[in-house]
Amino acid sequence: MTRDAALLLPSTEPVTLIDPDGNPVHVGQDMPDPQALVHAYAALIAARRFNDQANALVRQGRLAVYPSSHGQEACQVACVQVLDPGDWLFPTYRDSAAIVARGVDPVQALTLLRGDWHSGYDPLATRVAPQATPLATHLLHAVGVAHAARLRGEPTVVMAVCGDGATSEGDFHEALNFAAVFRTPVVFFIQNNEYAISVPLARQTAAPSLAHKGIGYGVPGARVDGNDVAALLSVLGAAVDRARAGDGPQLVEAHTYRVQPHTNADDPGRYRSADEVTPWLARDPITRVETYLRGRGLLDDDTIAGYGVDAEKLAETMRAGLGEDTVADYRDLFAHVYAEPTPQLREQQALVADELSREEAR
Amino acid sequence: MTRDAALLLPSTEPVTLIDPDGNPVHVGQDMPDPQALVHAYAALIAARRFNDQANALVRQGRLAVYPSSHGQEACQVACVQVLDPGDWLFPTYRDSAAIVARGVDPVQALTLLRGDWHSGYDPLATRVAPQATPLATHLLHAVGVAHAARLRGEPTVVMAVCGDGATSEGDFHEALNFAAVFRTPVVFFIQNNEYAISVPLARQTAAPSLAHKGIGYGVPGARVDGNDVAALLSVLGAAVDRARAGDGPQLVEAHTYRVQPHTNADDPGRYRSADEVTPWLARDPITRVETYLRGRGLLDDDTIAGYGVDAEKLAETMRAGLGEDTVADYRDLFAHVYAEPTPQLREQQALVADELSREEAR
Amino acid sequence: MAAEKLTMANALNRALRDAMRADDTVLMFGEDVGPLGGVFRITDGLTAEFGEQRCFDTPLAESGILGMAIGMAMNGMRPVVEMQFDAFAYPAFEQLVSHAAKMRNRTRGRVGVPLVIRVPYAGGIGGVEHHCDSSEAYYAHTPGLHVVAPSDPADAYGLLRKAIESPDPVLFLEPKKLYFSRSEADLTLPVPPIGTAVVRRPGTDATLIAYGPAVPVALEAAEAAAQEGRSLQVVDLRSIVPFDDETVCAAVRSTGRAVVVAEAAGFASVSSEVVARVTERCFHSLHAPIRRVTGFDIPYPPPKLEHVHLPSVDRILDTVDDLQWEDS
Amino acid sequence: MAAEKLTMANALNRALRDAMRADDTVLMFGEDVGPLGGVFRITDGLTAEFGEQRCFDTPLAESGILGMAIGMAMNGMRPVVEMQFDAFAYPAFEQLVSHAAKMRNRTRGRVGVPLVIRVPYAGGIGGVEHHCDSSEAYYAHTPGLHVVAPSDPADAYGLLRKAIESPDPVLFLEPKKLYFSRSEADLTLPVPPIGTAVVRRPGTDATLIAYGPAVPVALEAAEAAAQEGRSLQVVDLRSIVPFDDETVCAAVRSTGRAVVVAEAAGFASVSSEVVARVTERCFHSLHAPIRRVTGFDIPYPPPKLEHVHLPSVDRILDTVDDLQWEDS
Ligand SMILES: Cc1ncc(C[n+]2csc(CCOP(=O)(O)OP(=O)(O)O)c2C)c(N)n1
Ligand SMILES: Cc1ncc(C[n+]2csc(CCOP(=O)(O)OP(=O)(O)O)c2C)c(N)n1
Ligand SMILES: [Mg+2]
Ligand SMILES: [Mg+2]
Repeated sequence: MTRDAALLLPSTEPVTLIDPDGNPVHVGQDMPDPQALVHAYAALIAARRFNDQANALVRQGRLAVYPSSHGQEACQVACVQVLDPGDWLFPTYRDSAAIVARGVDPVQALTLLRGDWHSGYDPLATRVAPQATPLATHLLHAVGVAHAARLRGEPTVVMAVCGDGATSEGDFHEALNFAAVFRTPVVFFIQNNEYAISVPLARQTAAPSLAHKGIGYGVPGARVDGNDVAALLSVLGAAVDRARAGDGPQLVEAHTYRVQPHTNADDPGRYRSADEVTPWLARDPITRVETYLRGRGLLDDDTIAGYGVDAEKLAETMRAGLGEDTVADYRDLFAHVYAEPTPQLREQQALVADELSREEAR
Repeated sequence: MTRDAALLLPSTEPVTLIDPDGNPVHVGQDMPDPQALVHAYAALIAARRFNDQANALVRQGRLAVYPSSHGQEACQVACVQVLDPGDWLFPTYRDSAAIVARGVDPVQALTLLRGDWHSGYDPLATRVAPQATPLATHLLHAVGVAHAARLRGEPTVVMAVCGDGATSEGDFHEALNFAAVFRTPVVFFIQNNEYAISVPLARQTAAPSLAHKGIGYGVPGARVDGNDVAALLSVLGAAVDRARAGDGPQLVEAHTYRVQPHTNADDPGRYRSADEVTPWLARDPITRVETYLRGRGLLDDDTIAGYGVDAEKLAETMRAGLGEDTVADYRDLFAHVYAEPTPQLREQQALVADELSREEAR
Repeated sequence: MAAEKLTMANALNRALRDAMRADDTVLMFGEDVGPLGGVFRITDGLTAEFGEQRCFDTPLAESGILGMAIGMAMNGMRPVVEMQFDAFAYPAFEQLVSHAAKMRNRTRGRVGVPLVIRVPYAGGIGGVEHHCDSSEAYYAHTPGLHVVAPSDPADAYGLLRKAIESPDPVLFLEPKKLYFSRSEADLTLPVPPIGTAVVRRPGTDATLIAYGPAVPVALEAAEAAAQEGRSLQVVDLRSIVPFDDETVCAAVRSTGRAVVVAEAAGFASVSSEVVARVTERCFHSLHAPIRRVTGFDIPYPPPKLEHVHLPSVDRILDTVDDLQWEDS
Repeated sequence: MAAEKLTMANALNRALRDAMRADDTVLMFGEDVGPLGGVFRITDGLTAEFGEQRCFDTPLAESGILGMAIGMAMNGMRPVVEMQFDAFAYPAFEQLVSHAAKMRNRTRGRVGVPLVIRVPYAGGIGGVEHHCDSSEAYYAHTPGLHVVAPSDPADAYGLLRKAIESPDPVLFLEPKKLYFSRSEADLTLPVPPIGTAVVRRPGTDATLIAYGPAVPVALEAAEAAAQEGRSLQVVDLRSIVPFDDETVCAAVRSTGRAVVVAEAAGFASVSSEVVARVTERCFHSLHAPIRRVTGFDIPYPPPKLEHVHLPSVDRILDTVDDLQWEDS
């Protein structure tokens, strides 16, 4: 770790490796190798399909709510692709696509938003923390998980994701500071999509960039084009490597944009114009890397079609899994409050059991 | 306000205008005018006497506890001297000397530490907020007070003081961010005395300096020698001017040292060596400016003796005021919870009244 | 003005607008309360009418919101802040307990903090975790705060106006599930002051004591009981702090039996307090112990199970049936 | 091992040391708990014995402390954290309520967070504002937390060992005013599990129900009452959550009269809950309503007035006198 200001400040402009037209941009940074890019491309196709299908399932009443990451898929797939199997991901409600990219069953990944339970997958088995709704609070858990691993000498790195709005919370500050003071291997990854529901970035901060917050903790800050999966793989990959090497926490800000409403329940017409959104559609993360890969003969129509088929299978799994009505078991309400239910909870469960048996008897 | 990194970062070294031997240091900064320095000197003498007397009153059992600012008096007097009468001061438990420098009655200033009531002076009349014990929480109130004044078009600046330890709290982060986003005229003044009770600065932050936190909010950070009252007047004065001019909040970190225990109840032998303390005694804020002023014929023995007499009067007022036993009135417990006591509080007060009348009757 | 049909959301919006028109020290701020008008649209149109300085969005930080409000209240303003959802008020807990609630007392009455903390609260809307907490016990247990919860549009309007006029901090709990239920209300009519409970339905056999989202459920239960020939009185507390011992005890004494209905977990809650204080005062008028129908002592359930948790008409009626009628 | 004379502070220190020796996943951290040994010296010597990695100081941020502890508990550790004083735990409230308390439930039992939050709590030590809060109601009302409070050194040792072994988060409330009171204790003897109340003094006329700092006061009151010929039984709850209904109700039934004694403000508190649940269960055994002697509904007083606020022997005896003896 360093206290040298020059090494802690982010670049003036976000790092881009492939421009919106699909051309490589020559900067000091390394272009990820072709397999990595092709892998990322496949993941992008899947992530986009996942978002589209989830939105459709909301319209069909199969999901209660869905905060889409449409347009942010490059962030979703890159932050997962740079991790080792032993690493951890700490996602928010917006990062369902990342969770699925990490290998979590898509139906389990949507348990929360379906309304079945607060979380559907096994965090310990998948090394994916439950999705955090209270903003920035999970960043501290990420620090704790990483610190415990480090105390045991494990090479674990933790990828802790949050939005631009979440950086205003006190817990963001405390998490970065704790990680820095204890030199804990966490990569704090901000998906700056310019909005916190209706509140634009300018109402969130007056800083030159969110990555400029790093120096206040002695944490190196980096800025990256959030719609360029190549740049993301490069910048996040380097951050993970440094964290794993013992250089302490890293802060990466991806500049992207929330092209869809906050969730299906939101009405962006009340706070932003369509004109603001349009230019971002042209910066779509998928077309960009596709153009680049095609241009270099690394991707052809057949391969693309194959990824499309895989993505359609994913969508089919979602439709099938979420199409079924689940039976919610009231006993779950009492079973997991403590390792052993208290006498009080047993009484309360018995009351419900009695009600139900009387109902059945009727 | 600017988002230009170069204008937001603090200097590499703290600004010093008078070195520990009393010699002027030539930097770009202006030396305050002689009257200001002499005024500050008199205030330093008073503040030191105040600290010594308060410590003595603890030993005599007249104060419950005293967190001394011995060695930090330059910070205490400078942060008050740069304010206009209409400005506000938001102090902590350690800033009793500053409160007195601001003109608050010294006995009222010690009400909290005496155990009579939670605060003794009138915050609205004195424009001094009640001393804050929960760390960093008052910084947000400072932002609110300043913002209200600004909405009314008043020229108020708020001086919000905290310690190095307090910068780790989430509220510090939220206060700086709110102030920056709303361009609120607050000067955040960190007295970095290297310790938070027993915890040294290195356990508090890995940043190049605490002033480097400013850029993460778009707030200019400045570093100043906290034992050099000339530099403090200059740097804090400039910060107040900028805030008043509409440039938004300012962050100033003073580098000083807590030469005494955290409070009389503390035992620093458990966590630091006397060797660490010794060099700081030679950097005493009073001798430094005294040497400088004497060397320039701006201060002579008679004047110094005069300030000594004034300080002794202050001490006498403290001894007299705190020597008397006060009568605590139980009705105060119920009178100020709400503007009007609730029926429940009336009942509870009546219960005590009844107990007391029965006691008296015995 | 004649009565009109409106929702609680309309009534709250009207109360804010009227208060801001009447007193230009009244300000509204929080997350998404500006151009969006709040996620429940309670602040709809306020920025347009009163400008950015009177109704505005803040950075996303609840402690910051409340802390800044305290400072503004110290300096002549009457801020109203919105905590977007109940559970998102927790980051502001220290500002609430150690500052908002104590400022007047710490300064021996010299500095009051007239502010209103609006909390869209409780469940019944199919919300995911952290969006449906009933957190009133935390507030009611904290001396220095007033805690109120309306149960219909007219009272929502009246209580919010009174909360904004109060010289002390008021926790204003807005039952989310009642936001969009519509009823007849004449907003020009005065409502009883904070600290006053009202009997919403007369009855002679037993008293249901409820507040906020539980009031309509209690009324429904009373209606159902009436069909079965049992006359239930319904008391709406409206104000949890201060508590209206007089009205509540009179009601309970008149029936000799009572059930407290509340959505929050029962343990160490407002409902415990109601049972304790009413029992203390009415012991010899009681034919049976006062019973409680509350949420269970569990985290708020996921949407598909909330119906099991919430006090229901059936559960209330079962509990009323249990009030040892054979003894009387 | 024979009994020895020691303070509660000694006993707590011994419990931490023994737990850390027995299980190397047990860690201790917080503000000033390292080289200083804590402002009350409860962690004295732990860094020296176990090293910087097992007992350490953190940056000054309570939400950070608890949040990091939750993460460590998710990943195989058993952290014990200290909140320096009761009121300084409030910044960690959101981590406590929305995460520590809910993690096991949110993950359907897959992820438990075995951690202990030590809170030096309550008053009677002449502390200035924010240093003497009795905050147990906030915790007891939050499903998912265990809440315990010892009242003597032996129990402090035993309960803390059990808290550290618990698979669930435990709020461990340490009555500050009892830290340095000394008594005979044999730390090798087992104590009853969390969830169990004990009768500390037998008695036949009325039952005093207390916990934490109120227990010695209740015992003193019972002693004084005995002088006047009245036999008071004293129950020490020890564990607020889970609550031992059996022991408490048996005790109350045996005397037919009861007073709950607690330092916290009474409104919507643990004492309300005790009155409510015991009344519900023992109504027909009661000769008089259960009364409460609690702190008033006011912010904790400044040092010179705390004696007025704290439950005193006299106030307890007055209340016992009021239990409608003429009726029995
Ligand atoms: C502590 C807290 N306060 C408020 C909310 C309500 N809320 C949910 S999402 C959101 C906006 C978050 O914005 P950002 O962090 O930028 O993430 P994004 O939704 O853009 O991905 C808000 C205010 C919350 N979830 N948690
Ligand atoms: C929120 C909060 N947590 C903990 C404490 C206990 N405490 C009182 S002073 C102190 C150290 C503060 O250090 P610093 O901010 O550097 O100020 P200094 O005492 O050095 O002036 C601590 C931990 C507190 N007062 N408030
Ligand atoms: Mg965003
Ligand atoms: Mg310090």
